[in-house]
Amino acid sequence: MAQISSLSEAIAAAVRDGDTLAVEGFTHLIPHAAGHEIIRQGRKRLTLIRMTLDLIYDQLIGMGCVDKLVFSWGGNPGVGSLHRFRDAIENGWPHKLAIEEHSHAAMANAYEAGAAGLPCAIFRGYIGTDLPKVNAQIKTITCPFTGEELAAIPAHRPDVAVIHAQRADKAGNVMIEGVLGVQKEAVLASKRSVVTVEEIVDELPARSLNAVVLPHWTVSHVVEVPGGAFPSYAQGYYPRNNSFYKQWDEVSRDRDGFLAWMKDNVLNKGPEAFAHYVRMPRAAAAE
Amino acid sequence: MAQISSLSEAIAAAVRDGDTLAVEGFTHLIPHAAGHEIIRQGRKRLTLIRMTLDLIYDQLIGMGCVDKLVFSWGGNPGVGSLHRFRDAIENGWPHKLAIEEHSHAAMANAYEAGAAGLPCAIFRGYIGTDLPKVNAQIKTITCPFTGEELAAIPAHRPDVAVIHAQRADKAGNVMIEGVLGVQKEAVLASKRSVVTVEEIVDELPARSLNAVVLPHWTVSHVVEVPGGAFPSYAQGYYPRNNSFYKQWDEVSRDRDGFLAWMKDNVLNKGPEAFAHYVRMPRAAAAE
Amino acid sequence: MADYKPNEMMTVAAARMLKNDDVCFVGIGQPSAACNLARLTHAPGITLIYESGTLATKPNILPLSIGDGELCETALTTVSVPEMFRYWLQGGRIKVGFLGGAQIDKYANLNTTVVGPYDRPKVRLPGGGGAPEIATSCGEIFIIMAQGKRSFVDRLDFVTSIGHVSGGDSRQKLGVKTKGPTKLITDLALFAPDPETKEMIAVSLHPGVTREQVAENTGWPVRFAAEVAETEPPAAQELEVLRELHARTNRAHIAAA
Amino acid sequence: MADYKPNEMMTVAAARMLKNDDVCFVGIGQPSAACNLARLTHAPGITLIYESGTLATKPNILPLSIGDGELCETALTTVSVPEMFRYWLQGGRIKVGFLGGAQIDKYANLNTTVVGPYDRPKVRLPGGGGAPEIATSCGEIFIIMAQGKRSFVDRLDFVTSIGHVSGGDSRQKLGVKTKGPTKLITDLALFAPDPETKEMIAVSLHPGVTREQVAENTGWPVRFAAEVAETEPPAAQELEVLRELHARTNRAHIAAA
Repeated sequence: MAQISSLSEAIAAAVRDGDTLAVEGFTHLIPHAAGHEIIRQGRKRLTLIRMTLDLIYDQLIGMGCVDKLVFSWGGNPGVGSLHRFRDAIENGWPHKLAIEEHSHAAMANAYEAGAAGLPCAIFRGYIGTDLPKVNAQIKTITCPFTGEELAAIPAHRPDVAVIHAQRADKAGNVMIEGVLGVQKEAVLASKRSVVTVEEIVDELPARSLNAVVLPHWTVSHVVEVPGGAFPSYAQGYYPRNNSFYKQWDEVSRDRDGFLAWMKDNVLNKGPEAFAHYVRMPRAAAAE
Repeated sequence: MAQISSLSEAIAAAVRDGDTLAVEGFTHLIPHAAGHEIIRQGRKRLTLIRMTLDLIYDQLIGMGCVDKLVFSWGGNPGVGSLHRFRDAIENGWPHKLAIEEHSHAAMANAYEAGAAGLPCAIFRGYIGTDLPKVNAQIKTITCPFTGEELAAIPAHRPDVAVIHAQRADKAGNVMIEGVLGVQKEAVLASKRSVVTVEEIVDELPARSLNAVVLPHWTVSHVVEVPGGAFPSYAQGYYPRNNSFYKQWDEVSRDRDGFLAWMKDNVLNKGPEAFAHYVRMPRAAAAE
Repeated sequence: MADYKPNEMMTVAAARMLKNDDVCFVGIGQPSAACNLARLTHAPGITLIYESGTLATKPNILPLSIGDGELCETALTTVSVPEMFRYWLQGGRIKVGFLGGAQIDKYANLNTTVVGPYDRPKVRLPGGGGAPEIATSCGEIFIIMAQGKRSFVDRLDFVTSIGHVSGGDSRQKLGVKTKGPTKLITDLALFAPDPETKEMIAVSLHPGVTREQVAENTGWPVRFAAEVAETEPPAAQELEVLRELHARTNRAHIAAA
Repeated sequence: MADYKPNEMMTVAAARMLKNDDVCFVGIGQPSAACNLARLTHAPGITLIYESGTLATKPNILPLSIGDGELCETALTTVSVPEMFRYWLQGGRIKVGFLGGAQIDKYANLNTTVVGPYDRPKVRLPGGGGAPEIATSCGEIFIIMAQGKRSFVDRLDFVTSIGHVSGGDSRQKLGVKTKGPTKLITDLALFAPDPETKEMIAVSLHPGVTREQVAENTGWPVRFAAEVAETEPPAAQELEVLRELHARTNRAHIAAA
């Protein structure tokens, strides 16, 4: 049953040192505010699962929260490298980072299988590539009807899913619209979940008969954090702040600059800052 | 690319003797008008796939169109037996009927795997039941990570899917709302498809960002047949005619009564009759 | 005490077993009546799911079929049937599943497939539908069936869905982690599994029902609990809500006909 | 003939290869510009799909990321990412997939994972993303990459996605039924696979480009077709539409910043 609480309470209750976390959002609805709270609470030794690492994982990695990544793409979309990710892999800063690398298809199937309560996913993938050579979790099974060999990977079953959505009602039913990504699957695959939302409303608005809704009894914690996806976006609330993504390239390029930015903008701030970010002139938000 | 045509043209082009057909609709949107057209065109030796047989398969079986059924439930929902189905199984009338019997979970997974282009589906099912003893298409695979034994079944890959939907636009994009069943999966799993709709509109109406839409390039034939789901229903157009379902129990109970009814109501009528059924006082529609 | 029919006693007894925070997979007929009665009385927060994909539905009248429009219109949302069976049922999201059948044995295994041999059936029944996986994926199973020697049988003609298999730990030995049938509600009595043998034993008789009646309507030598309770008869309010629900349903069906 | 940049020639050449009834899986950057240029010129009916799940999208400006709101707002509909990869990509619904990479070899295998050893990388690249399965599930693959000896290499450091593997029928021998890379569009030339060996050979040079330039910018001994064509330069209208698209995109990004 969903509990409605503050972000610090929700993260404190749901996320523990050493946990496996899926912090999801596919370009859209990336839960930056929740990620910052995990950093502020100083969580360590996390295993992070995420298709496209995006800035929030660059920040978690750079702040030393992460021991292992399970991922399929690690860049700053449309801009270039994630410097903290690269620094961790190439130079072991701030410490060595273990990786379990997949393709997007594998990750999507692994979430889907996790939501479906299966131990593994099968799909037609990885044919001829070098990824199975560097990831022991990529195996094969043979179709008992056709003899075709298919890729098999373990289902994702994170301890915690962290996502952002547009709105929840007071019972904790969460509604998502637009680019859906794998968030529904991530929540259903996880033991616990934290969902930040743009707003908590008395009742979900009139909606499609087939609206994407996570019922309250599938969600652990719901937190209202207006702007909580910034610099990612929330369809119907605010657009993606593309200039922030571009400026992150500079902010994150060297270690000291990164740490100074994190101190000013994360460690010394709280989730209420996000409402401010989405209202302010956008170029200034990345400063 | 979807062709917009008459029902008789669409069925003539898409459905051939000996084909494997999925005529789907889960209580909602069952394509009765299209089923009647298949009967009128005298198709033979069909293999029919369908989760819940419902009246339309009772009619196809009773009219001798069917050699084999792949199914998971064969009753008149909320009423009782399907008499033509039982007569075929128990007494071989009008001829012997081969069956491949599954559970709903298996059928849903087989459609899903077919839509996903896979040769088989795996799921946690059939544990301890007698169904694997009577259906050689139920096998097992072992999860390479946990050692768990899972049920495996072949994906459904029908020659033709036949479904009914609320509306299509003039390009042939088809939109479905409400109880969705397995129709989208059935179309995506099939080589060809016939979609009857309540209405063809200039443009699909304003809709949810995540509306269930089959793009025109996934559909072979689109046909406007108002009322074409009767006595099943079309959400937003007309309700399920429960009294027709109840009366079918009497209509179908004996062979002669059934044949007479089929002659009057199917063989001697056309798809235009369906628009009439949904407008007339409902009790009379079953006479 | 109000006057009532055995059928009403059965529905009321089933409804009482449901809790406000339960998530139920509801079948048509008795289970649907029992679940909605619970929702309209002591369990307003109960989550009802029908296999047509309607999540958290609150029908005002009882549906005739598993996918009536009423279920969809009053639901939180409606998902596709593959999603229903994959994410919701197999995903372990359903706490209570309701089942019934044409035949049940003393370990609450069920047959809804066939009477007689599978290849030459005496009576071809509808088949399994959702039952084989409901029986193993839901947290626990409640079974509602009217008693009689033709339905409560010593040996099933066909195992469509498992209960406690051959008793003891035979269910767990198949790798199934859910509880299986914890309640069997009939028109005569309430049964529960013996903690050791897992045989379904009569734990409560409905008012006025004798042990002899139960034995006569059971195809195996029925066992009774050390202390057999008497089922609380339907309260006036329970009967009133149930009858009004049925009346509303009938009026709606006549209006639609 | 209008003045244009090599980059514009590359985008225009790629756009021309797309047909009105194509269904394309579009990546960010060059592919997105090429596909939308095709849609805004000779192929208004083309179906563009981005891996964020947006089906048949018609963005007015080029997205910076694969899941910008613009893509969703102008799409026929948007599906979940698991559905995207299962029903649409693996389901064989996509005719043309676009890929690029940090390294390509003569059989059009691609590396987007790592430069140097995987465990001690010189440069850690973003990784495969959708590429490993795009490369095998789409009907055919178009590759867009600017040429240079560091990217057009004799041997990949890592095979992220396959092209024609080791040439000949080696791709089919892996059980892959799709065509693989049928076009390679660079800033200097157009390449296509030799029908027998499947090596990518230069079939057309862009106006003003010499064979020597192509050879100097290719890390393997490059082969030329028996008859090498000269690529048709960008038409005024193609350039105008492309530049207006970029200008509109820049204005929108500045307005949003």
